[in-house]
Amino acid sequence: MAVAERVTDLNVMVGGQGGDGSLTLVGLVADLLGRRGYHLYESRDVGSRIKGGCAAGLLRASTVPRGCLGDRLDLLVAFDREALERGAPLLRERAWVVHDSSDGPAPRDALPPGATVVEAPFGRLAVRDLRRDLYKNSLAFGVVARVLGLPDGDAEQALRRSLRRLPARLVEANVQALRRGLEHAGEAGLGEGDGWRLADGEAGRRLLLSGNDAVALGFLAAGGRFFAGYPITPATEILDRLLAHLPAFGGTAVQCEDELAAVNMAIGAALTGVRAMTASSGPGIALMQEGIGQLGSAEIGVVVVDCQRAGPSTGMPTKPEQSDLGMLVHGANGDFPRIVLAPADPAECFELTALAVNLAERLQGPVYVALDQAVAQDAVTVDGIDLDAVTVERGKLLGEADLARLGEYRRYSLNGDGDGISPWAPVGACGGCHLVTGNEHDEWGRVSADPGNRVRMVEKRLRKLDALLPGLPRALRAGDPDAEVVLAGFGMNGGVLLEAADALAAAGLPVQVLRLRTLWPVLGELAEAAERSRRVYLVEQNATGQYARVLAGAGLPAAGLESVLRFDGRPFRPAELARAILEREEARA
Amino acid sequence: MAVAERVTDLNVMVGGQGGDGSLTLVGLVADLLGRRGYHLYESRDVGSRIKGGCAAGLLRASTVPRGCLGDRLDLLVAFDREALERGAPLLRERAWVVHDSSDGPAPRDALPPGATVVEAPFGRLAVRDLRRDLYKNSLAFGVVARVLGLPDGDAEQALRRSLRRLPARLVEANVQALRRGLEHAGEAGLGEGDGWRLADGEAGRRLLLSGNDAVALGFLAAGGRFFAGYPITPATEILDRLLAHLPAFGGTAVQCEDELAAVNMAIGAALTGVRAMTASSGPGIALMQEGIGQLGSAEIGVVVVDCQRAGPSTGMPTKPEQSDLGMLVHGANGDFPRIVLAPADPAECFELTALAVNLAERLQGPVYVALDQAVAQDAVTVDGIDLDAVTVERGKLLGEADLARLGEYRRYSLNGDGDGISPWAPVGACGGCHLVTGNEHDEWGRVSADPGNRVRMVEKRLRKLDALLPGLPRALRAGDPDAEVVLAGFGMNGGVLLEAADALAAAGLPVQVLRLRTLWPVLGELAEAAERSRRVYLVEQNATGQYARVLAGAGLPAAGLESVLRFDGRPFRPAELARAILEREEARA
Amino acid sequence: MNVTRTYEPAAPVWCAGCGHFGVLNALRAVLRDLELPLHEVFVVAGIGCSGSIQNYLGAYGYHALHGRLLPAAAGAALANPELTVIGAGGDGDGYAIGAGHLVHAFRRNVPFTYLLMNNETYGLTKGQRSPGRFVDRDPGEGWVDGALLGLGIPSSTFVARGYSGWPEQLARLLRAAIEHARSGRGFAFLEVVSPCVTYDDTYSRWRHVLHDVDADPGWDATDRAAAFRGAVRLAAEDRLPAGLIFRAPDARPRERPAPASAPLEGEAVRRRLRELAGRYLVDGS
Amino acid sequence: MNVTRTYEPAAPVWCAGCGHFGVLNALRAVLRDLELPLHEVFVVAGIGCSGSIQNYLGAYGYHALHGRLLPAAAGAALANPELTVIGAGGDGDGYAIGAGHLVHAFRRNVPFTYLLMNNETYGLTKGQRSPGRFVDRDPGEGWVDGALLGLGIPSSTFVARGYSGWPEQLARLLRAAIEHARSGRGFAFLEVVSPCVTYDDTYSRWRHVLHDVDADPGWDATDRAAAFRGAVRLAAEDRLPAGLIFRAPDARPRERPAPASAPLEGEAVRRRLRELAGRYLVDGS
Ligand SMILES: Cc1ncc(C[n+]2csc(CCOP(=O)(O)OP(=O)(O)O)c2C)c(N)n1
Ligand SMILES: Cc1ncc(C[n+]2csc(CCOP(=O)(O)OP(=O)(O)O)c2C)c(N)n1
Ligand code: SF4
Ligand code: SF4
Ligand SMILES: [Mg+2]
Ligand SMILES: [Mg+2]
Repeated sequence: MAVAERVTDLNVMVGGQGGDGSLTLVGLVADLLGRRGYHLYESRDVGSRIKGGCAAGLLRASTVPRGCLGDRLDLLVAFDREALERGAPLLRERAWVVHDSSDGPAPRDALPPGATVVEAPFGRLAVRDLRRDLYKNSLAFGVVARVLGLPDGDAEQALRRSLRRLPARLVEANVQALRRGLEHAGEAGLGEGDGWRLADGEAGRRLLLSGNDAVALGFLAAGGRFFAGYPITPATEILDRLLAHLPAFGGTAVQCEDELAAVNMAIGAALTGVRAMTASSGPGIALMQEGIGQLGSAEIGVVVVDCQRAGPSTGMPTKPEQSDLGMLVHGANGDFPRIVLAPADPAECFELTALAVNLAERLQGPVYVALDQAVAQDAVTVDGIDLDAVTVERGKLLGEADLARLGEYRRYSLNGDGDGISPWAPVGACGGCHLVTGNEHDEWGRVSADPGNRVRMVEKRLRKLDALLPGLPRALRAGDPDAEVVLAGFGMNGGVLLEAADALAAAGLPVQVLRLRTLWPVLGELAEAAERSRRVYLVEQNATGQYARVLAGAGLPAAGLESVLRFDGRPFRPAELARAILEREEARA
Repeated sequence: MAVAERVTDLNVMVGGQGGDGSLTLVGLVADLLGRRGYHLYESRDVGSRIKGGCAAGLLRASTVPRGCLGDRLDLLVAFDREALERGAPLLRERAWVVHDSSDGPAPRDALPPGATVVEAPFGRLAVRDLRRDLYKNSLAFGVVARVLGLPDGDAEQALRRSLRRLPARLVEANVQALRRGLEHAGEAGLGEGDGWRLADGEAGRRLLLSGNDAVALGFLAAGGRFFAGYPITPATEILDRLLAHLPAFGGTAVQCEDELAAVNMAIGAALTGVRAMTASSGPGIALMQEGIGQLGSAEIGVVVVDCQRAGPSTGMPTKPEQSDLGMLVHGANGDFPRIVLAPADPAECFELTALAVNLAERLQGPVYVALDQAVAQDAVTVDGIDLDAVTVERGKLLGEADLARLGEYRRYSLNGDGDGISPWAPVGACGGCHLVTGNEHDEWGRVSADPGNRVRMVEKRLRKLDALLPGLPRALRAGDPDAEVVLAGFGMNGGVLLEAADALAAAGLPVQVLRLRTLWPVLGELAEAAERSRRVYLVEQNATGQYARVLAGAGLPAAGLESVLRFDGRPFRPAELARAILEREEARA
Repeated sequence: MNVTRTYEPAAPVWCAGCGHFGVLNALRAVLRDLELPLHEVFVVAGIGCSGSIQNYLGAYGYHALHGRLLPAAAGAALANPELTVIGAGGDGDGYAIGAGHLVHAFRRNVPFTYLLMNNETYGLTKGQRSPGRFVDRDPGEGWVDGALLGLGIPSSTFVARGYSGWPEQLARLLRAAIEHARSGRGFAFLEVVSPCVTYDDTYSRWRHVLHDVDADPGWDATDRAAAFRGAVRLAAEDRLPAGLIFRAPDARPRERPAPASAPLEGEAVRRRLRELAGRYLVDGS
Repeated sequence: MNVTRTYEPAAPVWCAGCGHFGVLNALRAVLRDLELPLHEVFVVAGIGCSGSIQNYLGAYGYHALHGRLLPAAAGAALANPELTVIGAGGDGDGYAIGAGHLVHAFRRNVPFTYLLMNNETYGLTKGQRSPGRFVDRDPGEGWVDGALLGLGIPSSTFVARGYSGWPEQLARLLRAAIEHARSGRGFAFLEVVSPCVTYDDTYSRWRHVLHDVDADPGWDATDRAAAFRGAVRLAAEDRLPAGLIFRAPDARPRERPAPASAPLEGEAVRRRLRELAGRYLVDGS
């Protein structure tokens, strides 16, 4: 066999048909490497169906944190021909390929000449010897453990951990399968301790969680106590988590009949002073537009999470995109203020969701947290979550004691601090009775179409954003601060930008990286960057450069800004992005 | 009494409490003047309630067509103090005021010194002598007819015409009230033939209709045969008219359970090859966003009329605004092509709706016709409607014979004429069986998430607009073509721009007028105008300059473009707009 | 009790004689009788002529989106079970655009009261027919009967119909509805026939259409199927039941969490958060 | 008959054993038996695992938005009454997000067939409970029974329930439903119990839950109230009726306009347009 190679950054793909367990196998590898201190980035490439269709699990494990998948695969486990074909172009020269040969051996010409291929009819063996197709994962895991160069015992422990909730009979059958797999590896010349030599990881107590997991945690940490949602890919996990966890915090989560009910239930709860949130994806957010306008008009603070997927309409439910931005920034009838935040990883999902809960009550209006399918569903290790950094800020909420001190209370008072933000009493507070309406209204909340009042109320509402500007999350910067080229983006492209910047620097093009975290209001960071640099590349996952349009609409001069767009449902790999930038720069040189 | 004055441009306001008949009285005056060949512009200033609240009818009657209300009132009929207060500031020096003195005489100091006031306790007289408050309108009409200088017989005829569907008893009671009114006028010194000397109007067989009436007609004329809607101010009349008239054309109109049903029923009908439309206002259009994305994704042609009202949310239902533009242009998730047309008067509502029906089938996607409350509900005389100008263009519709000639049929064929527009077969056509879906799909309409196919399909859809560009309605130009200042706008501001331009020219500031009719895609007319002029004032009825933002987003350089915004729920009067422009120009001088 | 000055309840904007006055009077009377502090009462209204009733009471009022008063009211009732939440809206609001939420309000049985003010028309948009029209209905259009619909949802617990022309019964039903909800038994649905004198003046007809089931000893309001049969039989004679149509005998008060009084921060919250975060530990169990 | 090559019906993407196969088989069989030309059949599907059934037939198929198949199908049926329109979707689609449209489909009684494939769960989004869950339902959540709901809408005309495990009855019911709709009598609702073997495998239970009313001589499917009572009684024993639950004896075929064959232009159209425009003439009548 090949001489043990030392690895520090591993990219693994396990592919097969949906429902046949590829994702489980990836989970086992993640568990093993996570415990060795590796930083993990786990992703899925699946279709919108439950069984069948090509489905792949992707894992990157590295000794330094990486916020995205890498460029090349080190190990491909292919349970069928389609998986092999999908993975092959990504293989690095000296990759390993573990192939299920039940339907014949892998055609070598599609694979890099330096690749090592281990063939085994996993599917056939599983059905023949173990009477169930699913055992092929445990079989294959045996081979994979040997490729990774891990002790057999570790592999068995990992398998037992992952199956701990199953009946003992099933666990033993799987362990038996694993052992068969190890044997098979041995027969193929891959003994225990052969395979790679894994570098040591970084010690640390890390969490492995998805953006959706983190959104749910952030909401709970910020005192969110009411959630209303409706299942939709890729936002469903937020509903699932909060249905499971809110009761322990004295809160309530409701699986509603639809998204209209969801946003309007959240409104009802928010009016009583309970911090409320809803979550969905493009189609559901489109349905919520009227309700979101109501948040703006009636001045009700609710957090709305949009886990964007490829559109338009039902689009490609399991694929990432950043193409709801026009709707988030400009959607719904009439003029009203709103905030759009864009986290790039689970740590930020936690942080920005918690912040959004505060901002919603401070703004008394809609605050979007805009994820994309990759940020929402990819699982990433984070170095713990900082509960201490979360504060509960309730803006101008009035308690009963505050109300008692007031001579009179007007819900939509104009003569506040000049910031347009009126103190608010939650429904139920003694002394705070008032009327809330999405019609134009006077200070008491009474419906009014008086032109003078109208102008004052519109201006009051729009002014509210100004007061919140200082607290909005600023862009993060990296790369070479003096570089003439800026690489900007947000969300799923966050990690890619950083790694592409390294690649570009290595290729002789130093770049500055600007990762935006507040998409609306426009904070001017890009305008500033554009002014100070030769060119800004704005990377977006959509077809029309929606965010570039938002920026131009907000007055960013188009000169010097160039869109780098992708909309095929796949994330950029760092090298791809770097290549695209280099090509453009060369074309201009 | 004052010496008979010759009038060619009359502005009348009749105000009282909602439901007390002010609008009827305006209708009588309109009828009389319309028959004398006057061009009419009728508007309402009412609240969103059925009875009570200040409600006024406004009429402009002029010997040349005017697309808006004038600057000053010539005649104010006030049934209560509030109406007097609202109308007084608009009165011209030598105006007439007919005042219901049931609650005391009009305070003269609020009125121009040159005004002539006729007082009569109409309300009290109506209740005392005629036992019904509503008769006060017929009473007042007697006085008004004398002010207009019209023969008493004409007034009586007009009254009888307007009441022709009522029982004879009621008609006679009203005629009696009119006669009492005439008597009263005589007692106040205003004899038959006194009052104004009306100039001759322009002969012509004109129609008096609202934008909504015209939308319904345009839809019918273009072969629209299915309409689905849900009542909402100010779009309801479109539903009402089509419920009444579609059956005679073999078509069907449905009053749906909600706007979601409306847009989706229209989709179902459109798929069968029936030309379909829906209509609503901001809140309903917000609800339809998901459906509109479906039109984009699945490539289904439906016309969507948005009669915009003041937002956000429920806002001010009876007040005009142009503040849904961000939603129309950027709303719904994902990227897809759409068209937004903006007619400015009933003639154009007819023409552009008919065009929209064609465009929807040619685009195979959503085509918005964006009215505003004023365009939708103000009734204006038009010089007939050109049925001959309406053609039925069905784009790439395939008949069964066409299908028979094809070897195979793929609904979303990519290898068409390169314009991205695939020939389409209506459901039911023999030989055209296919699948339609809002998920991403291949040429056959089968759901697909293949990255290569995805890119081709997105690009195909976006490309479709290019082919339609030549047929989109261009901006209309007026004023001084060489002027350095451009006054631009659309919709309800159409007529105002023209008249303000005259006023500006008279004040020494010649301007060019550019009235946009296609709002999306951006045709570049404004960019061109901006390039060739010193300054472009873009007049919009919203608070944030939504269309200016759309333009900037589409690359229009912000320099040289200045927004003139109004959002108090009232239309600009021409002189107000002229004044605003002059002030700005002076501030810069 | 705070004495802060709050908004002045407005004078109703309704046409003289509008049926909605009857609903308002009943609501005022019952709130007075129950001696509820106004700040604990939350009236969630729809959009329509009916949807201004919240302005006339002095309590907390929310003017929901058209058709969305039910989820808004449910959200408030779930968030703060201490509140007396009363939804009130029109038939367009509840039977047309809000029909889906009505189904689920019956199903979910969250305890609050819903007053559906049925004038058989869209008052505020000037008199279009509504799906709640019974008198002079167009057979080709069919109709929605909220009481039958409610009976058809197996988990419904309170279904009644009143008439704004019968104030005494109306107040009694409303009180029973509010008490049903306040006791935590569930969703109390009370349709009130409340004619629109301007667009569909049916006042003269209802006396003959409505059958007072409270006065009918043969009506068993504890039997869902019997109530349904009774209503179907009446409908065959162009009549409708008025009164307490059905109250589930097995409806029990149910404990619910009270998010409005849940702590937002503090040590206990911390502990739970840490425990939760711990489940994601890479080397955790 | 055109011989243009059109799309190849796909192989189902469902898990082996999925109840939806039973629905597909029944649909295929009935369409074959009725000898309907495929281009006159329009299958309007929802979003969900169920919502791929249109891909397997070779007819015209539309994948509607989630919850909106009913209005889309109604629009098509109203626009072209010659078509055989068959709606087919899941319980999430029909009982949750689409519940409002279901109420109005029953009410409006537009003639088309609706196959609600009830697997009591959200299959495609991975197994959340649906409001259509009967077996193992959470009493605190209540449930929606489409048949009871349909009976509760006075103008409904056809209410049935089949089971994908009883193919013979299912095909019979489906055929009756399609014929009810095709004859112009109205909206034919057929719920099919169609278990999800992956997320909520209830197959073993249904035999005991379902009561075959077609085989029950005591079941009068022409009597709305009796059918309701029968269903309520069964529910009390944790059972549900299967078979033809109710068919309105007085449902008559109704003439409807056919917009799809209305002329778009021509002299007659002109004349009508001119007449209509004439009504707006300033000096007209
Ligand atoms: C989404 C939306 N669609 C339509 C409307 C317009 N609208 C206002 S009130 C109303 C219906 C009023 O009828 P109903 O609910 O019966 O109340 P009523 O006025 O009869 O008391 C409608 C359709 C709206 N405000 N919002
Ligand atoms: C507006 C909207 N909300 C949510 C979704 C996500 N979604 C897709 S399928 C589905 C439900 C599937 O359940 P069901 O209708 O019962 O069909 P099944 O998969 O069980 O056959 C949901 C909620 C969506 N596509 N659109
Ligand atoms: S229009 Fe009808 S419902 Fe509205 S206030 Fe008047 S009478 Fe009442
Ligand atoms: S998940 Fe359930 S409903 Fe979906 S295909 Fe599989 S068995 Fe059928
Ligand atoms: Mg009503
Ligand atoms: Mg289901």
